[in-house]
Amino acid sequence: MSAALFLVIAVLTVLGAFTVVVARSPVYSALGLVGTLFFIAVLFLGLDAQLLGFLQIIVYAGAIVVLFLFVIMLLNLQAELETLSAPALVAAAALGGLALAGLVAFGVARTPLGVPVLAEGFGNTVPVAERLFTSYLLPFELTSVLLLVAIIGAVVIGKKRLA
Amino acid sequence: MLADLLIDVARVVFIILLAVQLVAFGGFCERKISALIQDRIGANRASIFGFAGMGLINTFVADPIKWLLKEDVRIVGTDRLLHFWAPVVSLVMALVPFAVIPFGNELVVGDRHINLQAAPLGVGVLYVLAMVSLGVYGVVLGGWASNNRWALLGSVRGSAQMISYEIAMGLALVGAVLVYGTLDLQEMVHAQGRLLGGWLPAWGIIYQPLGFLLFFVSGVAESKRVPFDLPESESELIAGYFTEYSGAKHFMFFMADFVEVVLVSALVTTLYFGGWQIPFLAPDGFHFPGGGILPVAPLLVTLLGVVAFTVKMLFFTILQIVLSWTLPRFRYDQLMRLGWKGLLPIGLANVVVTAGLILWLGGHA
Amino acid sequence: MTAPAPLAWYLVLSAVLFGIGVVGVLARRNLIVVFMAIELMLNAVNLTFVTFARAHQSMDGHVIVFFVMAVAAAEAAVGLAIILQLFRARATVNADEVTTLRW
Amino acid sequence: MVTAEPLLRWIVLLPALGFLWNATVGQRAPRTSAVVGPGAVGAAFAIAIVTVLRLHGLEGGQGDGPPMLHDLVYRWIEVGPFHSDVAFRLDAISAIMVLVVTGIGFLIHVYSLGYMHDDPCFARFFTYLNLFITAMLVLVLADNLLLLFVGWEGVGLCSYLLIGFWYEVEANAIAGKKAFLVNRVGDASFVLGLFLLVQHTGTLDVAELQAKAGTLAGTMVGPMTLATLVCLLLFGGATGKSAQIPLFVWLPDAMAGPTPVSALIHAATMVTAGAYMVTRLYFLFDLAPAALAVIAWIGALTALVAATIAIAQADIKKVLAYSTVSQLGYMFLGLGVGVTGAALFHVVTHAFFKGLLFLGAGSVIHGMHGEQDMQKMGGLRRHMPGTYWTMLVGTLAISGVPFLSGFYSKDEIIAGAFLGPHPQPLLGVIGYVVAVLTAFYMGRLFFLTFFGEERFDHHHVHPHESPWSMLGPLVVLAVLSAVGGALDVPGQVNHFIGAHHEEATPFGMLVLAGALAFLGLGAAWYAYVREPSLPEQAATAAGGLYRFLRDKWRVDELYDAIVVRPLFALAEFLARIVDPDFVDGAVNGIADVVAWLSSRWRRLQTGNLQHAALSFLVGALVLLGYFVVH
Repeated sequence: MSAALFLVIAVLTVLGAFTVVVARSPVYSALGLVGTLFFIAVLFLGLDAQLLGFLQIIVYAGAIVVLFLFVIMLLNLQAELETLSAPALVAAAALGGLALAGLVAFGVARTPLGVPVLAEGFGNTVPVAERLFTSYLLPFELTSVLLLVAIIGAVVIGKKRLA
Repeated sequence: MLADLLIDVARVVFIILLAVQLVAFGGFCERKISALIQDRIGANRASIFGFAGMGLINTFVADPIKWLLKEDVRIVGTDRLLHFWAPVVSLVMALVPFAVIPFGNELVVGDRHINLQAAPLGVGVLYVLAMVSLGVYGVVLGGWASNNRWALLGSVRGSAQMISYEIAMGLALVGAVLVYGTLDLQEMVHAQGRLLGGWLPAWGIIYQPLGFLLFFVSGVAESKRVPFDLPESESELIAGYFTEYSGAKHFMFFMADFVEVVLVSALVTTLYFGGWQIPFLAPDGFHFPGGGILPVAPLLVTLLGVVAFTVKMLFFTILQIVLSWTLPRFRYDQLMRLGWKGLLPIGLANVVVTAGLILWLGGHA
Repeated sequence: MTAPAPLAWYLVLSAVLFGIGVVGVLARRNLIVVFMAIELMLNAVNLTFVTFARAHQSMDGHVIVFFVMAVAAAEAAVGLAIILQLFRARATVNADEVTTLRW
Repeated sequence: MVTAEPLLRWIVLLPALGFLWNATVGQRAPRTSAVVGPGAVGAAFAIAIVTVLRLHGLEGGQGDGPPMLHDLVYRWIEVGPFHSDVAFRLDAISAIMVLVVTGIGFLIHVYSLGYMHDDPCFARFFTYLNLFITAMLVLVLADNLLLLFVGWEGVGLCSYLLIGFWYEVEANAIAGKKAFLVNRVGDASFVLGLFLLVQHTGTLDVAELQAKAGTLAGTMVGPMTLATLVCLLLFGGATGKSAQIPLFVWLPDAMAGPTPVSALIHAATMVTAGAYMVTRLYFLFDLAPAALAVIAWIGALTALVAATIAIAQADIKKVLAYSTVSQLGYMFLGLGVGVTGAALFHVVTHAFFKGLLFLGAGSVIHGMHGEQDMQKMGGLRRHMPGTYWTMLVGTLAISGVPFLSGFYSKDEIIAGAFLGPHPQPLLGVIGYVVAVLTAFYMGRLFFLTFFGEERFDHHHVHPHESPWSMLGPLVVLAVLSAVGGALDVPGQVNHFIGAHHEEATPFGMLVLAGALAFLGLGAAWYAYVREPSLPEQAATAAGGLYRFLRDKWRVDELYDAIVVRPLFALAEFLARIVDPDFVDGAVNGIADVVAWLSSRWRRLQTGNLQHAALSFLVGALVLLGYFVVH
């Protein structure tokens, strides 16, 4: 991905992320999140991660955020007058977030990372699947168990008013 | 350089136009077929210099003009921004998947090899799924932005329905992917060009009959038309998530649904009915099982493929229209039960059986 | 500007996204938005994984991202169910109105 | 020469599977236990025969050592240079033991079918029995001492379970606990021995130990060599499991309550574990003559003490129990004087005739509706002829009547005391004395039970012969007891150990032994059949001695005074003084401090999610800062 294109997408991504945090209406937050996720997917494509790029859209944008929207609508949440927590906390958060990002950026700046030439098919379905079903088979199977547990948990928790 | 660019543009324009024209033609068919079913004549009044074309003028000319020129009613309390963008998202997300649909074989003009597919993408199937899943946002936002409880209920229904049937659709696709061993739609079509036993075209329907049914049913559900039109069922929710829409925006929503119908037809054709393949037609002409050979010019072969693809797509579009005018609407619990307790387990079983068979037979089809 | 973007840029972007996510988690009252901010952080980390996978030419990073997605899906399902239940019980989704677990 | 033989694991696995079946399915369907329980052990016996035949078919090559079958199941523990496998070995010694354990075990299972027929906990009994056999087989077949110890402890656990099988009767539960605790003392000693071995040789593998044993003899620990110390500690374990002085007190109690069948399984199999272990490690004991002397002395004294006690007991099973202790003493005497083959030979023959006697006694008790007091029996030979004849064979065999099995094995041991590699003539004399005593108390048991007038209450007791499932094993064991002397056990064992071939027992000694057997039996016949009033008079005349013997040398009382009471006093002290004041004080003090601190710190816990998240952030920043700075 060319540097110019990257910068454009990066700006859009950050804009989306800001929307999540700043928007008064949770629906707009969710839309900001979708935007961010979509552009991160584009970045994935730029990093030769084709499979993950599309999975990102299918799983995150297509399912998870829809779930968020669904709940927002179910609860009929409207735009809020007071979106932020106590001012002290907000200040601490802003400071902390800034410090965190700054530290990481500082650390990254000192770590040289080359852009190596890649083997044919990097990031395609086949190599990811090969890793997934050999070295990571056990975690993969455990993930399915986790998802099953999560489904059951969500149904049980969400079903009726708890006693 | 310029030629390449022009070819790219031509490919994109062609497939979009193909889709849109099919939508219009589908609209015509819908009006005529519904009339046939309900024992009436159907659209036949609009005419240009006395030419009505059995109502073709109605659907191709009069309807769009009327729709686009109607007043765009603005309701107090709506979210202007989202109210506008929702139908756009719906329509765009219905149209963009066509980019990876192969509508013909490689076209050879001079020393140029032109792949008749707007965007040759290695992970085409995933791309389609991704775009279809983004289509939900149009429905969700449209209903929410309308500030109307019917609309909101419609979008809640719509989002739940679309997510539910995306899962069945994805599972059906997994079966097809297993059979072809690729995510590339053009490769899938190529794989269907063989003959089984010398006479039977190796179309996906042979390998994945159940997968085809699953995909077709969930595809129809995805397009939110009768009998799956709960998000917009007029007897319950006025018009569901586009209750508060009129004019061009309403037209976009309406069209998005119909584009989805065409999209399902295109995908079914590509995945299960050989895409642009014509039985026994090899690049150098027809090879009949009996041994007869009918040579055809290569250019003509490719063009025949495009025609075949269009005809197949049209067939499935009409099939869907007939379906929706034949079947009554589901109840909401029935809809959910069909999705989660019917299609999902069948889809899982289909994947397991397919994978097992492939493993047993030792390789892809 | 047609040269490819250095990989470090991606990392910086992910740090920024993560920072924004942190602020969202800490500063917003609405629990659903807090949740979204958490997703933001997860995605920021995913971006670093993919970047390092690119840098080290290893598929492992991709696989980890795959797992993160699965876990995030599970987490969203359960988390939203909890929020739903909270709303039923307290008619609120504000973080600072739910402080029963204190001294 | 080592040959791989994957069948070996099945000898152990089959009873283990039987155990699992009986413990689960059997609880619901006890009838299946009747098939699975004995069947599993029977099948193990069959496999044991097959493998032993294969072992027999192997030729021991020159310099390769004697033939041996080996089955490595999996590597169990690996810590640094130390490793231990789950692996089984079948050589001449373990072959004998495997056949005895599975064979006798199978007969006991069959016998139990009849004996336990009406018990409500039928399946549970077979569960324990199968587990017992499993553990015993692990012990016998183990190719390293750690695995052997697993079997060793497993056997201990099962003995606890079996002795306390009818735990509703408190005496049984107490007897079980006693057996368990007394064995713990021995086990502690055994474990210490193992620790020393690991510390100095770095291995517990029998084959590797054999190679490295020499180094132990050279190292001095205080007044003795390391080999002596290790051997004494290991032998300490053996005294527990094999009921030798000073830890023999549990075995007779184990007979007091529960079934003679479970009692028997101790007598015929478990108690031989100690003797087996010493044989297995004889290459080690050979390096420690001092330890061998101790073993010989303890064996002989145990034999003598137990025999004297047996004379004065009225309970038929207690007589047999002390007899067991006494015969085990013989075995250790044999080991101590260096005639290992003879000792193991005695293990085998003893398993035959003691099994026979116990089962016979069980049959008698069964027929007498649970009566165990010989004073209340008499004249039973008319009522239970099958039991009578088989018991007769057993009695003659254990007494050492010529040409029956006990005669050969016992005489080889006594002869070994005079002529063996480490001769102890004085102990040989004791051996002869014990032989007379043995014949006498066995004669007493036999005549009191089957001859004389019928002293039982005819209104309540109707003696009857036992069913065939009980008589069958009796007959088989009777035949084995009679002809078991023909087995060439010493030859096999000596060949394996590579020991000096023992001298043939001098003819004079044989005659003497035979005569002593008849002397003892004759005396018993005279005292209990011919002149039934004589024992009464003798008991009155030597009142103090009689009571001393009847009370089992008052060993239990002695232990009570020197071990149990001081321990109780210490516990009392700890419970009254140390625990409430010091321990509780410390615990409560810490708790108070924590509680006070918590009362301050809990202000931090606001219950607000985001405050908690903020503390995350602070932690993350600190960590990140650390990493970035470094």
